[in-house]
Amino acid sequence: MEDVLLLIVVIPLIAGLFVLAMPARSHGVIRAIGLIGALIPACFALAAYLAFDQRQINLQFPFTTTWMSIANAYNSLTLHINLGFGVDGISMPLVMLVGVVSTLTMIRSFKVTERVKSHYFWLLFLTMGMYGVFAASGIFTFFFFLESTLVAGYLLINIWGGEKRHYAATKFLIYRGLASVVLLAGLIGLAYVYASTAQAASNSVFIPNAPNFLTFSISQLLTEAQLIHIPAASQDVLFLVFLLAVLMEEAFVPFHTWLPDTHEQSDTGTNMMIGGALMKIGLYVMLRFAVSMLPLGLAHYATWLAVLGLVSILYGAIVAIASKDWRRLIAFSSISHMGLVLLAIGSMQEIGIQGAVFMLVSSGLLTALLFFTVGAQADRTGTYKIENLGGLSKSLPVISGVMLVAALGSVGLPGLSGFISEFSLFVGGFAAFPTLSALASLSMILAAFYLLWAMQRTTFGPANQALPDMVDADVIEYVPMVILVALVVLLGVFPGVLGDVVHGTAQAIAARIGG
Amino acid sequence: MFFGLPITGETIAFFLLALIIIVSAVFMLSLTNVMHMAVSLVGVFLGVAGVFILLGADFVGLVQIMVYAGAITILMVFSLMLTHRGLGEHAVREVGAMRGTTTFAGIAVLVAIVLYAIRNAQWPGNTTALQPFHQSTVTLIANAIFQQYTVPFELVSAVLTVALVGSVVIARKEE
Amino acid sequence: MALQPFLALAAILFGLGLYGALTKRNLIIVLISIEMMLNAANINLVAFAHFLPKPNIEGQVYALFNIAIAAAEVAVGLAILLSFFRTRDTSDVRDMNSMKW
Amino acid sequence: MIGLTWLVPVLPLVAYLVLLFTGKRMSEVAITTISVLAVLIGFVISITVVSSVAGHGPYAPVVYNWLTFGPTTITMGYQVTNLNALMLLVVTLVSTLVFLFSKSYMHGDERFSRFYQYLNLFVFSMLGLVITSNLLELYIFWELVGVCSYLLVGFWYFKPEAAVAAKKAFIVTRVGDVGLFIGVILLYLGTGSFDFTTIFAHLHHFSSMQSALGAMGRDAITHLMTVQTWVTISALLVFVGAVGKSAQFPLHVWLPDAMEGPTPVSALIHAATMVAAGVYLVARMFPLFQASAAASETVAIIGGVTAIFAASIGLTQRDIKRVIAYSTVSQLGYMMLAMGVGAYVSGMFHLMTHAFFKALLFLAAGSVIHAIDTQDLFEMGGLRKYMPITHATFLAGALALSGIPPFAGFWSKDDILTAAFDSGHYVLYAFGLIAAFFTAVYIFRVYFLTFSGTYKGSKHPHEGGIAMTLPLIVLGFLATFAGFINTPFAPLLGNFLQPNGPVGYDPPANWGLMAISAITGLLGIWVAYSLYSGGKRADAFAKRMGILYQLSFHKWYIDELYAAIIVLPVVTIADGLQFVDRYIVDGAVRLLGEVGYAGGVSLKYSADGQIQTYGLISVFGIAIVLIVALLIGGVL
Repeated sequence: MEDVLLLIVVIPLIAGLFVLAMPARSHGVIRAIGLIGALIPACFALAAYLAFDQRQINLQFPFTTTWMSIANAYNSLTLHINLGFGVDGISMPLVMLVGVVSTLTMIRSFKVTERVKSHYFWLLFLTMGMYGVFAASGIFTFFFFLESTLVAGYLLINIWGGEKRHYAATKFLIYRGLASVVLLAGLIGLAYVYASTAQAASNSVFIPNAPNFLTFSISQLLTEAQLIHIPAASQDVLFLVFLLAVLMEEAFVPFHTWLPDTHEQSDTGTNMMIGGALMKIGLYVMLRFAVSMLPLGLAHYATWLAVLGLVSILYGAIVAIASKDWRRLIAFSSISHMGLVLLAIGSMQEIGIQGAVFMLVSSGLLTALLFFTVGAQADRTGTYKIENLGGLSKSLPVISGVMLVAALGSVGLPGLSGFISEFSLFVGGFAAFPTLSALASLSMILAAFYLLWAMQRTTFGPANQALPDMVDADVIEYVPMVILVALVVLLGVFPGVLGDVVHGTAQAIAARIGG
Repeated sequence: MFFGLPITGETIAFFLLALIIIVSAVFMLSLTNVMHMAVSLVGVFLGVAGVFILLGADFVGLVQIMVYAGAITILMVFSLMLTHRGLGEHAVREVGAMRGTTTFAGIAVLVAIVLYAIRNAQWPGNTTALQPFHQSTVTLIANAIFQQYTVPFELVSAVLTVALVGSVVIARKEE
Repeated sequence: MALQPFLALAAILFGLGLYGALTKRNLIIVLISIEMMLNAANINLVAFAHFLPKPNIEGQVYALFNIAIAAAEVAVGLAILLSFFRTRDTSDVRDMNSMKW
Repeated sequence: MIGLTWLVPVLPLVAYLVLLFTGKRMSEVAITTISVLAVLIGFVISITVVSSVAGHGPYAPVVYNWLTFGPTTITMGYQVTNLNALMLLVVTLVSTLVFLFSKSYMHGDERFSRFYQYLNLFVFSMLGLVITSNLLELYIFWELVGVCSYLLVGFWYFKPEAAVAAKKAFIVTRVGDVGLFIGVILLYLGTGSFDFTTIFAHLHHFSSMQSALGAMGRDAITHLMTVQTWVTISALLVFVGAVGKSAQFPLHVWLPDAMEGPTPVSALIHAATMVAAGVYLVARMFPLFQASAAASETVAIIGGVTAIFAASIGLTQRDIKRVIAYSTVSQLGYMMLAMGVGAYVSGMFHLMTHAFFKALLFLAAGSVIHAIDTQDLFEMGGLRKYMPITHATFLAGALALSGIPPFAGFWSKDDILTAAFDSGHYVLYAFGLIAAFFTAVYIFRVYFLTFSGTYKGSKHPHEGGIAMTLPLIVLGFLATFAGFINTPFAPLLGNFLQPNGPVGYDPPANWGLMAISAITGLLGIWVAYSLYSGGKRADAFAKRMGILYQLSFHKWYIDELYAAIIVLPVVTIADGLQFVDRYIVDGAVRLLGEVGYAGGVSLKYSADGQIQTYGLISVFGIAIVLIVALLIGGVL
């Protein structure tokens, strides 16, 4: 069990190399390898999830090997750069989410017929990157995998996307690349500020890892950052840097315009990956670094966080109403949902942190499901434009039904995973910012409006005569739909399966930020 | 005292060499006749070889004479002659005065700053010995090349071979 | 003797070489000027090897490597020149601009 | 049998799952049998539950841990109290009858099994709602019944009106749901619990809430609030939820449109059960409203206004189902009025009798629609001859609705009016009385237009089968006699609902008021008879009423008003913001990109391909760097 995370990260890469070794014509073999290469790590992730010790708050399943050491990196301290993995209650669910989404994406991408070999290679590469990001226990490892997702995402959009894919891919690359640069500054700044403060404080405070102050180890930073009292001024600056990175990474208003373009131009499989897992990285960074390690910075900017969150919530919801393309609508909807997470983080409540993880997982599943069903109908109708659709319930009852489930889940219907997430986030929000949260709750009405309106125009009403004859979901398409719906319902009915894992870590974070 | 240096044989030798090098270089740049240029080029290379020997690097100095003053100069002269037609035509097409002056000014500033820096910097103490190494430099170089720098040495030989073959391929007349 | 005169000499030689490389229109002259710059660098290497508190032979070794690489460079450069001259009937550097933009 | 209570909601859920997976291959009879059995068994269990509760009083909740939620743990489970048991009984009874009725009503529909799936899911949610053990669970089921309503209203999705109505129903109730949602959160934050008992215990001594509120928030508003305002705001927000679900003014607009759904759905969901959930919610949270006079007063006013407002619209509608729908809104207003003035028992009593007679009216209307395939009142007439059972039961329902003694509606409605009068709400009493008059007029307008006179249609009408008539007969019986369980002579229901002493305000019988309301009802019937029995005089009367008739016929233009002041601005703002997003926010981004691109393009001409130029520029660059280094000092 010790190396499980290493295996989870490495297997997709190995599978990707196998894919490269296959002849380009043998699509069947390549698809099978792709599926297996995503399925095995997903099973390992499930095993790890089940074996996860809920009472422990440290990083679990640790694996570390030193890659290189830089002597005299700073103040005559040695910096060890590690390849390290480990998960806690925040990252474990996200690793599991990547497992689910990547496996189902492989199944969905059976439909890709163009340059199958490189498509599967990059999908597997992206899978590896996302596993690595969420499983990393070191800043270097984290950043390395973050950048690898950037490369894979860029190529997946740029090669298999829609008409304006080059534009969208470049935008994706520039925004996320910029976010990475800012993030890197924040991460290195964090390590150095920690090192100097710890060195100065080591005379008066007992530091378990002394004199190994200069470190990229996330677990050491997590446990010791609060011991040494990083000065408030440094925390403020660092937090601001992280906040800027997260705003771009997670497409918060006003840095959001790349997300609708990206989703609009991407292939369905890529959209599932990006919307389902990749778009959770930004807020994960927020929780992992900014919130956990810079409590004073968080306290200082909490109101800003809430306001920025509110802006994204309402802006995303309102623009979604006017969206004419399903994929843009989903993109704005997810901007709105992520704004809610930001608001809840700003509340500095344990329940808000827990809700944040819930929302990341839930919106990952629901976004993937929405993109899958929207893509499935577009495979048949040939369009994503809402106005060109209509009456799909008649010809595609199953796909329409699942689409409705996904839409209702996004609206926050109890019994599906969206509800408990929204509820937790709002409890957190109201505890700290009643006025802002009350305004944010307008988004619940707006969400019902834009999603159900779009559903009405898509699946209800008389069938659009311009649409071709269609057959409903085939066997292969049932698999992702059934699994995702089952998981969404499972989380909605028994949120404990997720809540028990998150609870301990959320409590620990809340204790750090004094919530 | 000469530029703050004691007037010894060494110093005199240095200044003579320096004079040869600089004057040759200036000639090299200002003359237009091919043969004159070649002669001044040899002057520069030989002067530099002299400086090497003055610094106790006798082996390097000899290599300098062989490679530069010998091989490279001959190569250059041959090329100049081979392309004489082009040279004759275009020799008049020099850069404009404006461009020349600007370039000169820029380089002058650069060199001046470097000289200023050289003058002001703290350098390690003087070595008076003509030959600071207690062994023959050839032995030392051999040790260094064949023990410590074996791989670079081999790489350099590979580069030379590649350059040789490459030159032939490039310069060969197309069929 | 001290280090500075050698460094100064090298700097001046470097400057002259640079001037030639930037103003001369004949490719051969430009190559020659570059050789002069390389010579200036070699002077520095050997001078430092001589005058360091602990004299070190490695400066000379580097100089030797330099000379070898310079020889290779001249060979390839002249080959390119000949090829260029044959096709374009000129050895003017200003005509070698087909890779701009 | 009390231990089997959990089976009551679970059985329909099981039926739902069975139908979901195998329904397509089943015959209609099998589907109906499974569904009816599921609720019928529930009904039997409910009877035993009611009898044991009557002897024992409320039981403790049965719960299991659901989710660790901050410092607390959310539990899920069920609780049997007297109120819950009563609701259980009513819901299972009406469901059983509607399930039976639907068999022939939906006969031949290609999505027959889907219909029963949704119905089963709805009944599960509704039963879960009424026996819930805490406030969050209540909210969960509250939303679930909403979505079932959405699915069932939009059941005939290919009709554009049905699609629009379904969306409207969901979104308008969603407005109310968000209110309830916030109310639940505020109550949780104030008391640290979702449990009814814990919350109510805190309401008894405000000081315990003071500390919880003090610990909260960096928001200025929390500091300005006293505990009393906090409680009032929470209560009002909870009431907003009830307003949405029970279609009270101003969120009533969805219910009449929801009549686009199949008629059994209207009978079950939009008359008897789900819309009454709002009243049930207020009853369940009764101590909260008792703790805030302002909130109670609001409930009463909204209820009274809705009662008269909806009744006034019902007077002129042409669609038989819409008339009954407005009647439902109006009657729900009565119940809210009762809750608002504190007449807990009266409200619940009316909820129960209303469930019976309104389900009856809808089913009878459904029977009519099924027979002649139209909903327009002016295309009906003379059906008394063709459909005697429907006629008789409809008449019973109409009499009950009009409050004519001794029918069920008389006793419950009169209770409410008495309570309003006795508690000093004279204006609201007047509203109620006028609404009662309107009620008698519009329901007998329907009656006369449908059953008297001569038949105008072409299709030959006939009575439905036993599956249709049996529910009508049972409900007709209940509409006639159910009132006797809580007469002033024998307040059985009152005693049942108040095992631990009186709850709220229970007025003594007032014979004078009783007589007035009975006379009002009779007067209404007479007006309806004189106007609509012959058919001619109605048009002249409508003309004479002029603008009032137009206002009523166009539902006071509320829909148009909402379209103009809410929907239009939202959509316009959305379009505007979309434009801003695309051309200003994204435009700025693209402009930045274009500037960079243009800069690159213009700078590329400086790269003339001359290596010597590059070298010269580099020389200057290096010179500048060196000069700067020299000026800064210390570097060289």
